[in-house]
Amino acid sequence: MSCKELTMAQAVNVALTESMEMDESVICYGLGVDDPLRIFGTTANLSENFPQRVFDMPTCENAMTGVGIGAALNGLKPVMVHQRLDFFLLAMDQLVNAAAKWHYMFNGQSNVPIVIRLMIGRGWGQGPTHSQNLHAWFAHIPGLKVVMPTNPNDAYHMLKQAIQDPNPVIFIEHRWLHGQVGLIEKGSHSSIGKAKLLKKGDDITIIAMSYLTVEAIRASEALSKNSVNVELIDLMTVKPIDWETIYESVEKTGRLLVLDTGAETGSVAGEIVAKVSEKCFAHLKAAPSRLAMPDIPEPTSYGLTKQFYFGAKEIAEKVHGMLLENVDSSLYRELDTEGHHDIPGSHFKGPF
Amino acid sequence: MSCKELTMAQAVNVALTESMEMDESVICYGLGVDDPLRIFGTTANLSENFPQRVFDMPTCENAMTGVGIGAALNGLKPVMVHQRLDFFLLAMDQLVNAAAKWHYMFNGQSNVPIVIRLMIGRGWGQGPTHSQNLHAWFAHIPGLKVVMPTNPNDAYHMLKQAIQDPNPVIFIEHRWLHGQVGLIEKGSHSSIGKAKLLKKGDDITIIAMSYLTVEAIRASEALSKNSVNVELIDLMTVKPIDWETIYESVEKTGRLLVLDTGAETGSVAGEIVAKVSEKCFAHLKAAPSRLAMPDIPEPTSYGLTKQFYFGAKEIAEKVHGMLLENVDSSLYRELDTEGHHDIPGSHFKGPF
Amino acid sequence: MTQLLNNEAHQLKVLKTLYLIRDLEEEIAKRYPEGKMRCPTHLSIGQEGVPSALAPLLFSYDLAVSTHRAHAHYLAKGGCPKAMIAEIYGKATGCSGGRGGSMHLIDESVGFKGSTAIVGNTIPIGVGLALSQQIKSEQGISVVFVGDGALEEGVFYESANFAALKKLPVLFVCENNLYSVYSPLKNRQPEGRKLYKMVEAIGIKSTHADGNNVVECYEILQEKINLIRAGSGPQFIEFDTYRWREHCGPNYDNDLGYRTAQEFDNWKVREPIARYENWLLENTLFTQNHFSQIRGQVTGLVQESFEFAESSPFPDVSTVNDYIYR
Amino acid sequence: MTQLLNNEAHQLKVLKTLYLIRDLEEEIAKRYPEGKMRCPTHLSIGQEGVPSALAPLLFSYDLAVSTHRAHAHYLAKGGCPKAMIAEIYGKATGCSGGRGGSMHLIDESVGFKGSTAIVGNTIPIGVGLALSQQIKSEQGISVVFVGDGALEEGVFYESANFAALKKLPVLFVCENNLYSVYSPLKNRQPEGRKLYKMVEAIGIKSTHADGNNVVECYEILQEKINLIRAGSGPQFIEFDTYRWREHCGPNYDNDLGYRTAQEFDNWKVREPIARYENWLLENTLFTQNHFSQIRGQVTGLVQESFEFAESSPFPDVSTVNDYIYR
Ligand SMILES: Cc1ncc(C[n+]2csc(CCOP(=O)(O)OP(=O)(O)O)c2C)c(N)n1
Ligand SMILES: Cc1ncc(C[n+]2csc(CCOP(=O)(O)OP(=O)(O)O)c2C)c(N)n1
Ligand SMILES: [Mg+2]
Ligand SMILES: [Mg+2]
Repeated sequence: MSCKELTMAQAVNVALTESMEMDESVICYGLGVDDPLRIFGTTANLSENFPQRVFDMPTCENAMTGVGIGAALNGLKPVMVHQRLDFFLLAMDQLVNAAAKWHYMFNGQSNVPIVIRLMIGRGWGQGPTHSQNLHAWFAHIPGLKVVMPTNPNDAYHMLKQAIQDPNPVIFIEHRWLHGQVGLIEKGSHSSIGKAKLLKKGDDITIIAMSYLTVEAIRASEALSKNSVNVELIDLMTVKPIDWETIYESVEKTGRLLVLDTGAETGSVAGEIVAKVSEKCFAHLKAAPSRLAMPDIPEPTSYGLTKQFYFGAKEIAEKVHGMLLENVDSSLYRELDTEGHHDIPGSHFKGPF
Repeated sequence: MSCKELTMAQAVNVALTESMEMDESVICYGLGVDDPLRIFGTTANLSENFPQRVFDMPTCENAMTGVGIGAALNGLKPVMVHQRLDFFLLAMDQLVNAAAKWHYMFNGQSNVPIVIRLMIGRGWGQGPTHSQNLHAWFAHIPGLKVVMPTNPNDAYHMLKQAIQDPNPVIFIEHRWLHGQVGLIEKGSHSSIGKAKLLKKGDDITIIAMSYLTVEAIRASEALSKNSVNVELIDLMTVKPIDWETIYESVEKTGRLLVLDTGAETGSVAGEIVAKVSEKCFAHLKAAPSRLAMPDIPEPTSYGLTKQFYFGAKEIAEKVHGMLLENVDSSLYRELDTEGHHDIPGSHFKGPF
Repeated sequence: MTQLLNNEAHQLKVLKTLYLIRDLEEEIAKRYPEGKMRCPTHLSIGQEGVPSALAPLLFSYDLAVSTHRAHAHYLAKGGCPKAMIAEIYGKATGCSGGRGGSMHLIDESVGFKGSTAIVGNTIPIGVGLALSQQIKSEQGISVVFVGDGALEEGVFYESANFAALKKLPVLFVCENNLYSVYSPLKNRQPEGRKLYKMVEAIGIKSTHADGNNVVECYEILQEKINLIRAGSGPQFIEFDTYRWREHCGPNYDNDLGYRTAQEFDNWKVREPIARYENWLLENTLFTQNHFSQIRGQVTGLVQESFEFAESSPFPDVSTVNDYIYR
Repeated sequence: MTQLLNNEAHQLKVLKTLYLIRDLEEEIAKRYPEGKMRCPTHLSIGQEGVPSALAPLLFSYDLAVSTHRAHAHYLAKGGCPKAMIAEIYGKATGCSGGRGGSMHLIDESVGFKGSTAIVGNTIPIGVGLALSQQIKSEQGISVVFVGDGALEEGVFYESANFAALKKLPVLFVCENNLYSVYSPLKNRQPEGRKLYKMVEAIGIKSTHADGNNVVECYEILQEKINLIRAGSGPQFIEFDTYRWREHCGPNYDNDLGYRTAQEFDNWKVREPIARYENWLLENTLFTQNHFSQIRGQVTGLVQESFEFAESSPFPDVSTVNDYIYR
């Protein structure tokens, strides 16, 4: 099975299956884990293969988070899943007041190895209460780790690591990535907390996360045709952040653009811009910048979301503007995706 | 009663009383609003004067937030209070998925004029689950306003404004400020969303909030003896932020230090550093900086918190270092508070 | 003997509501694959009985909140069908201006105060509406629509406790359709537990009825609503009912195997509309002729609603910033 | 007739636990004004009955979680008194290394898995412990200590539902002391509702006992624990009891007027320790001599605990970064 092409949803499924095979302390639960759709396919076959350790739950996110914490305290490794991050807002007490602090406040005597899988997304009428990208919240809490992989291979490896990690890990999957196909490379992989240099370049550092990495790759390719050499970093872990990799890159390029799937104010992108400005000020050749979602609840209407999201084109234009000033509006027209703006473009195989 | 000296707790009480007198749609509830201690005195006499509109509640923070939202939707103006911010984590679904979005997602047809008073603090063994300063969370959510007043007069006016504000307002009171005394000036007051220039200066802009403003004032005074002229801004509202006032100051001073009572990563201070770096880059003479709480759950022990908090001395030393390089360790010794580190110093009348 | 027998206006209102919910939703189901209604949509086909029985019993000063599956509740409360369909199409003329979609409906003019998409989210909000009615001495009551799944959320328990404590004028209408998405009750709740008995023990007067028997629904709703209006505090009614189509979307999904064809068929024969028509016929209150005439009117309204939605403009992109704050 | 009559070891264990809780806490109350125990501290004086009756019935492989008012539970489960007092002093030798304080106690060596300060926070965690015991086929049970106030949190309801659904080996020990801080039950819960009856309706076998009658507590706890060990699922017991001192801190606070002197006195005469001593005397199981001897031992332990705490060092400031992650 090494070097097989899988979708990210399949990669998550393989990671879960292998983790449960290898380690009988792993349990997996959440609304719909054993239903016909199996959480976008990510929990396929689990309830058949591990009937004692995979279960559906009542609709009570707060208690079930605490149940996972308790199970973790007595030696299990729970993987809980929510089909939308938004539902998990009911469980902030358990996450923040218990899971995140347990190891610290009890002086290292016990720990909470729980993984919470959260789906984020955008578009197709998800609207204000089904499309929130609140990773910045989790990143603000001492004691949590927060992971946002971009491709099937990273998702596979990072989920396996997350499950074996002795700390609570928030594992965030963008639904526009579930259908993305890629090779799974068995063997070693960089660990949680390491960012990945995807493309070397001298002109500007772009830091992306999750689905925006896909858009940033397209933007970088288009930019290179206009002789702009982007250094592209996939953040992968938003807590703790891999500052070394970021500083090193910005010290070389002197320019920074950070992309974020969440609302701009108080975003992880803001944290990166702040920290880089504090630590690499002398190396900055120009003002650092970010592209994030506007500070607006996501509206449902196809009409209202038309210019709501940004993608490769906006990224390329932004970078072009940061380096070369005037951007001809036709320059990056090729990056416009065909068809509907509220689903992943044709370059990209994704479900809604 | 104009120009009377009051503690901040009294000022809050007067604001509540006047609001309830003036506007019979105002209601006030929360655990302990009518108990013998009256929320550090802030709800004194309310249940006697307005028995129908002031009530205790069961211990169920999530539902009671929703109850307030519903009451607000039908014309009341609820003021809910929690003796610790930490308890309010149980109600994030109601706050974020309902209150913050209601006006937007229903196209402006209805709105949620609710005020949530949250106590924050530090020290005296409050420990990991009774001392969290999570204003950065609220500031990240579109649709919320977040207010953190520093002195009795501002608390008085801003609470009255918050109650009349048609939007959900998070009103954050630092317990080390409740005992602070000051004059209440009736009449007009700057509105929510405006920062306040407390002290003019040319060398550096310090932006502080809540209790840290008190420390920053002391630091600024000490710094001026060493010919460092601080321009000090009390942020007062952390969402929406008064960017104009900040930009104007930084464009003049070219230097920035932001203070935050919350954990550094993902802090409001980070947002300010980021935005200033983006927008005022050309004016910055040196790297912007912030002083915030470490990314650590607050430990309970008197021993462990000894160097945990920063105050006037650390602020002064930081600023001195940013401007004049070497700091002689004796220079700001006067700013060391006498007595215990885990209670407000002797310069300052505050309860725990 | 039911009061409905003597109330022709109510008989008609119930019938019209049944037809309207059914036909409007069937039309949604038919057109949904066209890809113009681009938002998650939960249909109430098969569950028309309870909201229709309720329709004539509420005044516009009564308030209501609902869930992700709100179409029927919105319509029963008197919400505008055109504005609802336009909302599902994401149009500027939608009841939420396109911002909310199918799961976020509102019609302030008739007291439908909003539906939201987080399970349990509107439960305390409805209780808060009732609190405001009590504090302001208003005459109305508040209705909270909930599903059997939503009852598992702690916020229901907290809200019920508060409503009972304060004796608030609130009616909980629980449509127990046996499923939460694909999860049967046995995956989620202790065996043999009766929801309404549990709620009774929390402190709210509770009862139970066949949600597909419209006349029984009407009777029990009327009795309980009268009690609430008389000031005797909150009431909870659990109605057994069944959703015919998939949890979210326009299709049938019995092929997925999470429920049996037999279960489905048993419920389908107990379908609320035909049963109610039969009752009207048996009691010689209406004739087949009446039925076709009324249904014809409803068909017209349905067509009009879709035409309205299709021909309405999308909201202007530039308005996306509006209404973050008031 | 109670089993306790024939179990001398258990009689002794109960008595020692009663003395230990009472005397250790009285010493805390005495010394608290010195200002060296710098953290919010909730005493159980007056409420020693239930935890003491439970003490001999649990094994160290049984697990337990508790609340802000956890001293008695920690001690009854076998937690180290020295480490507890050192914790309240914020010392490095404290059971949580000074990081947690009075409200965050732990003793992993005896299965006391932790107490936390957010009301209701540990309830689902205790249920999760029981889930892990079931999944791992471990022999122990889990005990969840809760107050009457904590029962108002939705998370209790959710946790109870799940425990009942999965038939988990969990015992809910509810100490109903009539107050949540200064709020009497009537401010918070519908009149006339019995907590244990409500919990029964949620789906958990429930019962009720006089928490100040140690022998009755023992009897009922033993019976229910045996049932849980035999695999019959969760149990809930509501115990009536009363806190003598203020909610948080060392003082008496009846002067504040939130409860009457008469109520207080009525409870004080029903005090658990003297009543238990009387029972032992009446049944000629122990003599006054025994009592003084045992109490003497306890007094020694109490003094030792405070000496240990006072003489222990604070944790090193440089360790403040430790244990954020493992
Ligand atoms: C807090 C939360 N958890 C999960 C979901 C996903 N979800 C949407 S509808 C639904 C089913 C709810 O069941 P029920 O209350 O019985 O309503 P029904 O769909 O049967 O009408 C679920 C679990 C959600 N929207 N919100
Ligand atoms: C979520 C939350 N809300 C409020 C508080 C404040 N608080 C601390 S203890 C307590 C009383 C709880 O009452 P009960 O459960 O009966 O326990 P008791 O103090 O009587 O032992 C309250 C309300 C808290 N710690 N957490
Ligand atoms: Mg259902
Ligand atoms: Mg109590």
